[in-house]
Amino acid sequence: MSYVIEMNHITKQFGSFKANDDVTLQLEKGEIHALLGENGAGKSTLMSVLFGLYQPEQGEIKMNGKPVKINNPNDANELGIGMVHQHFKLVHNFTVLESIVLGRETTKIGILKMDEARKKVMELSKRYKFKIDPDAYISDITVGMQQRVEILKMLYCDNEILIFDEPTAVLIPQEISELMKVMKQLVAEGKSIIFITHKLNEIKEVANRCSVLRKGKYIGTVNVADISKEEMSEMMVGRKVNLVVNKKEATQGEPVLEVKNLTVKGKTAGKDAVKDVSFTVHKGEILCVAGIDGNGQSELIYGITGLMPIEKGQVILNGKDITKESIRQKCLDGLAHIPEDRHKDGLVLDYTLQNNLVLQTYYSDRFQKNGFLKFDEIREFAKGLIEKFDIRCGQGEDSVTRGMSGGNQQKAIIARELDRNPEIVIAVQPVRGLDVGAIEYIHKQLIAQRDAGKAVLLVSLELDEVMNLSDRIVVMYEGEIVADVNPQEITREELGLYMAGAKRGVKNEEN
Amino acid sequence: MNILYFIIQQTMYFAIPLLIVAIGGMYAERSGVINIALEGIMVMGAFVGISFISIFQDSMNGQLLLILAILVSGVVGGIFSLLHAFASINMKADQTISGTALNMFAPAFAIYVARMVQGTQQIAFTDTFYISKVPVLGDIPVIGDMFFKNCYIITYIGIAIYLVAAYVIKNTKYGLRLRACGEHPGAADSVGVNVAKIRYSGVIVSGVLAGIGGIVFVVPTSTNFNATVAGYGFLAIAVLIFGQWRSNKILMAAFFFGIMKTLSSAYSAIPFLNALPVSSEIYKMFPYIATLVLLAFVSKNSQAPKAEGIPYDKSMR
Amino acid sequence: GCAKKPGAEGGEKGASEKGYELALITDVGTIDDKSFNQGSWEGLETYAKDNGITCKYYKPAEKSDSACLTSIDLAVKGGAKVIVTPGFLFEAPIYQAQEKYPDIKFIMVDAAPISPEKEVKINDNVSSVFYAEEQSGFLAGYAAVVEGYTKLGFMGGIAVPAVIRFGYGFVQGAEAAAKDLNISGVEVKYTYVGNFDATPENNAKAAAWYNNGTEVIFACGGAVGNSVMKAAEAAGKKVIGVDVDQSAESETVMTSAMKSLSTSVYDTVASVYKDSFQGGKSVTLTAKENGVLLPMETSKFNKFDQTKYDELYKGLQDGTIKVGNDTIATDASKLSSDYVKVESIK
Amino acid sequence: MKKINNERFVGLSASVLAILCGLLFGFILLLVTNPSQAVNGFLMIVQGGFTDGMKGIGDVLYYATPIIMTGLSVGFAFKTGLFNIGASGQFAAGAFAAVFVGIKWTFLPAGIHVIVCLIAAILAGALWGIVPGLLKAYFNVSEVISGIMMNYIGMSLVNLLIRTSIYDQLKNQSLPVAETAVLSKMGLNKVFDGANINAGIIIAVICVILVYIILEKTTFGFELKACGLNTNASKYAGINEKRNIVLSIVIAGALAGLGGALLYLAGSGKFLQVLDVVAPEGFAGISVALLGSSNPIGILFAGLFIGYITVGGYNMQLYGFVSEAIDIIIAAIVYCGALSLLFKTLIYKFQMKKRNKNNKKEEA
Ligand SMILES: Nc1ncnc2c1ncn2[C@@H]1O[C@H](COP(=O)(O)OP(=O)(O)OP(=O)(O)O)[C@@H](O)[C@H]1O
Ligand SMILES: Nc1ncnc2c1ncn2[C@@H]1O[C@H](COP(=O)(O)OP(=O)(O)OP(=O)(O)O)[C@@H](O)[C@H]1O
Ligand SMILES: [Mg+2]
Ligand SMILES: [Mg+2]
Repeated sequence: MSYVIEMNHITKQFGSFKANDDVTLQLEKGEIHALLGENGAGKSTLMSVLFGLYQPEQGEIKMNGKPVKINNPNDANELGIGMVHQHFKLVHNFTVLESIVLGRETTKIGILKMDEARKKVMELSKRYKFKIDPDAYISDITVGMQQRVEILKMLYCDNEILIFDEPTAVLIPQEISELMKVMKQLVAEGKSIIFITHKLNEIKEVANRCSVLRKGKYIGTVNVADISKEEMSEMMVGRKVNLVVNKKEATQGEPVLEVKNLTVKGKTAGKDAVKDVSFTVHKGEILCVAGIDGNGQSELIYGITGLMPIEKGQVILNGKDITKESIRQKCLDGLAHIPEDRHKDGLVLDYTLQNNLVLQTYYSDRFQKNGFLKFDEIREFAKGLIEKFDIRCGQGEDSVTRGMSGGNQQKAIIARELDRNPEIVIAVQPVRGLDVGAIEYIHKQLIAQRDAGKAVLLVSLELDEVMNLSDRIVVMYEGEIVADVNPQEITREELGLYMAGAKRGVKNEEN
Repeated sequence: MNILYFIIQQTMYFAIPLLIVAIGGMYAERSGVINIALEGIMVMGAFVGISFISIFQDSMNGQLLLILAILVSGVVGGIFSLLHAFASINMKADQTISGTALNMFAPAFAIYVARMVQGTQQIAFTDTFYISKVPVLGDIPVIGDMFFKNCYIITYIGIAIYLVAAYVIKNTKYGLRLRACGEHPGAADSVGVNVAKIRYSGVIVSGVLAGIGGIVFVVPTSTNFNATVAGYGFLAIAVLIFGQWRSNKILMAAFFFGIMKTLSSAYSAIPFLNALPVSSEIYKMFPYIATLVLLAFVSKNSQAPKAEGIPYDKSMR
Repeated sequence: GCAKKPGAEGGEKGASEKGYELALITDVGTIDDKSFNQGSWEGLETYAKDNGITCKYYKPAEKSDSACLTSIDLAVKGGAKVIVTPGFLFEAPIYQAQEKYPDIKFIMVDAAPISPEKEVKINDNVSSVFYAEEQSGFLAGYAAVVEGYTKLGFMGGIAVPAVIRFGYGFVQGAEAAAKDLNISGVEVKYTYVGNFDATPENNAKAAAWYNNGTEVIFACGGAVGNSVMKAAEAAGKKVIGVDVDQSAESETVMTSAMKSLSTSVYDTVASVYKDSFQGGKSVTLTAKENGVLLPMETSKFNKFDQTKYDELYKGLQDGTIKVGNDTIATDASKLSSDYVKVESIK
Repeated sequence: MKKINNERFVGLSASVLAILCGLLFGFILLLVTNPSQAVNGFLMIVQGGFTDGMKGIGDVLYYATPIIMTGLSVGFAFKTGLFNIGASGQFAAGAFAAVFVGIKWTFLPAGIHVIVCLIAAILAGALWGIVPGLLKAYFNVSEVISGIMMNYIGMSLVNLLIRTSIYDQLKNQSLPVAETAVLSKMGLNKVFDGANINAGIIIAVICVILVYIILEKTTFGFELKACGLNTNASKYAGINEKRNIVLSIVIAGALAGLGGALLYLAGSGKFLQVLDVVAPEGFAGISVALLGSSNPIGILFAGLFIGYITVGGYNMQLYGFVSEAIDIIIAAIVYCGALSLLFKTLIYKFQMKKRNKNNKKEEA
């Protein structure tokens, strides 16, 4: 049988890094085809290729059996391919209407004919019960609404092939179920959908078939009907052995970090990103904050570390209230932070490795004498860490950090933070987009901390990491903690349900 | 009353060039390219335009010559601005630096060429463009005295440019795309808008208007061009920001600055001001101070185009 | 044309060979400043043309004594035998240069060699020329009132002595005329704009005055005149030019209060070549030496005629008419009398 | 120190490229305007300060001094991620303060007076820098815009102050400063006979060294550069980025202000003019900083280079060329400089690729 879309043997590289490595994807007409994979598996990249944003190094794309060349979004449009991007592509001070017509304006001698557009948009909005206000400014509407705008952008130009890149990651359950309805309605109308998600039950709910990527490689395609979530997740993550970490029983000691009723404002004014959150991390345990991307985890950490102002609440470290303290003081008190975005927060990319290794300690008497840096001291120190944490890079301590591979950059941060031998390590998605080797290494380091009787607060989006590393799991949903559970006593499915907000566990807050 | 008319007429001489150039700047910045080269481009435009006049003023004269000269200035400005566009769009260079280079280049070039060619630095021209009274319109009681006496067609050209520019950026396909490129080039790109093209056009428009602004500034207020536009390019940038990148507000800003300029030089003939013990320097400083104060208040949530000054790079996500 | 096109001209004779015998060094105003740079240059250039001698002007790298000295060095290096320097900027530099280059002749216009310690010392190789601008201004002021104007304006460039002399002379002339014709209530708006350039501000200032009823403005500051003329053209009023005959610049120029810059420079240069150069002193050229004048043939007068002019000029020459110079008052407003009211604007 | 060498290499090659492009452009310009003399004229530029021996060299140093200072000012700010286009205003402020003290505070004893003048200039410049600094740090106003504004405010204010305090009515400029306020020639004028050279150049060199030390050797410099390269990371590392922004513009301002003092206390008979012109030295500083790729040492040489061709360009008058040709060349150089920033990053990218390969190999 022929496919509407065939992507054969696609390879896409960024620099030397293969984001897609010989990937094949076949989309049947009128199906919802799920695309499954971990962070950094290459899903968005593959779709960007299909949508003409990137040009693949190898591979061909066929439409209805005929090879097609897609050099830019226009071509994609011509072919009736539309895409809802993972990171929305909307102009903040445009109106909904302006955003939708951008690029497909109906004009008379160059002058916009908005009323026609308006009519069409309102019709669509009615048909799918979107209830959008065409004159509202993008900056003023909710994320859910913004996504509807993105969807309308596709429908507005009558696309037949619709790509949804992680549409649910940012939605609340009601919105999700509504989205599911819409997607069903769309395929019912004969359109075909590629649906990217990390969430198996969503796939179970709507998808007909599912293709799995791992580390940029194509793993396989299955009929959703005749495969279990477990099997799918196994396909997605690969043999468990890579990620199972053998660690001895936790010996929970007394509290190290106590977070009390923490509330943090979100970027979008009005709603709080973190709502009255409380929890405690003890000596010798790894507490994992699980949850779907964008449920307030980042803000929670920013709030604790002081990178974001907090609305109310308390942060207590070893009995000392550090809420109001400067970031540096917190660091001196023994709080280490492995940030979510290593390029943005973690490193000064244009500094040498050695400078980055002392980024938190350059001012200590060890590295400076009345204002002057002790370069030899720093060099020695750096050499030591590079040795100890086996950081690999061109010119050792003198290499410019920008030029180092992601894994080694992350190792550098880990080295810097752990070597201070802090009371607590806050690690946010410490293995994002890293190769297996690096992942295992970093996990070992975290466990070592824990075994040394220190506390670890781990934020992760990936079930396996959560399940394997943590001694205790709190699940965040919509900025609140909806569960506080023991990994031994919970299945992935349950956890998934918590994360999706479908289930709320009684908070067994101690003390 | 007479005084009032006078102030308004004078204000036009100062405000119109500011308006034109600032609107030009708006196009560049709304497309995402900062253009601090406006000063230099003005000088370039004025230089060539005035030279054009001084060459052809014997063979032809009157409004036709002026309009031709204005066109020439525009073209020159546009071409000159290509340098900036190339640097900041193709080469992804630091936009303030290439702008600074153009600002340094223009006056030196004007002086060099003028002195090498005609031996002297100033380029004189005879003003045959002055309109003491627009036929019919000039007779309208108040309005006539304000806007249709002691004027140049420049005034009306300026207003026309403003109206068109404001309409285009708000109501046309081009305007919509331009604004998108200035705020979120990624979004524009994802719907198949050619960001580079749009930005080029934005810079060129700014160049053309700045060029025009240059000659428009010189003609009504002097009898020769001396390789300078007295910092009006920078003042125009102030106007642009003061106007928060919105043409309607830019209009107001331009006239505010224009009035301040007028007062700073003509106060000696305005009784109530002449009485005040305020020296001309104070008037000169005022627009800039006002801009600073305003910036302090609005910058936190300024309406500056989000992506201005940032070279667009596809693979950045 | 000699040095009209420095480039082309450099082509004919590089500095390498003969070089440029006659040199003028501008005071960073250029040779088209409508003022003493221009006047002096014209004199120099004409002589050079008439006698087939090379000439050239130099521009100091910056506005400082040492830069001026350096440009004198450059001129000498360029083969200069006679160097003309207009303006006070050269007081100190020439004070040194006259020692450094004893066999070079220096012609200072509107200035004399003065050391930073304010000591005046004029060597034999230096002739310093001043003008009785007050007499020139007097003639202009007188003419203006005879023409029937009662609302006059004086816009000086910068309050340097020469300009002040022009201004005070102008006021005195107006007063004399008012007395003779027994007109009372002549008003003079009097100010210094603070620069010698054609700027929009100057233009607006003049426009404002005209708009306020001023009938004729004595624009006494090089290019400032252009701004004033511009305003006059708009307002249909009159302008009085300065230093050189500016009638060509604009229809509105009624007359120009001239000083014989070019002729005197011409003559002095000539004297060098005739070995009749009289250095070592500074002369003030007055009506006696025809050092000041109004260009009657190009002036656009209705009432003020040649006979009247000659009468006045005689008076100035034989001293029956006395005109005070810049020392007679600390501020123009002090010159007010029952005939003339001077409003001095700071 | 492999990497440092490498950085130097890249920066240097970039600047050299820019300079060559600029000079080439200049030569073409001369050729077009006057073929017969173009070569001579160009030689004049190339010979620059050497045309008239020691004096010439002395003058080069004299012209270089103020622009080295403004260059340092701009370059220092660049290093910390800021574009100090306001150097002109700071320069003017400093110049005025120095001259004012130099004229009025004659009660000060000889040795002290000049020093107080310099300090006054430093403070004035710093003061002029603090405004954009605060606006940037606490109101996130672009320092470019506020810098431009401050330039014009400074220009008018200085004019006003001169006219009301230290005005030489007869010459429309500032009065001469007291002898005790003039920078000592330190016998340099003996060496460079007839030139204006004086202690100024030495002070400038000292500043170069100081700035170099601050940026490269101290924790303070470490923080400043970190902020310049990545504000977020600096904040993450507990550095007070707001304070650093203000400090770095203030220091930049102080440097520019001192530059103003060094020029007007040079005893070259230069006076503050009452003109509506923004001090060109500030903009010259931008080109100097770019040529020196913001490296203090580089800036020193860039300043000397521009002083050098300035003298050369001035001598070009002998061949009937107009000295503005130099400004054109410098502008061209700056423009190429803007492009060669890219040229730089290209080299880096290239080197990075190589390293990545190595890393990959090692990891595998
Ligand atoms: N423009 C780019 N430049 C360099 N690397 C990139 C670029 N885009 C993606 N990558 C890398 O390619 C890999 C795949 O990225 P991609 O966004 O496709 O992953 P993904 O499957 O969409 O992950 P997620 O589920 O987090 O969206 C990641 O390691 C990412 O870091
Ligand atoms: N007068 C104008 N000049 C330039 N652009 C304009 C103007 N008016 C509107 N725009 C653009 O069109 C869009 C819609 O117009 P509107 O003015 O309502 O937007 P806005 O962001 O609310 O601007 P403002 O608040 O200044 O009105 C604006 O976002 C702006 O980008
Ligand atoms: Mg994701
Ligand atoms: Mg993705």
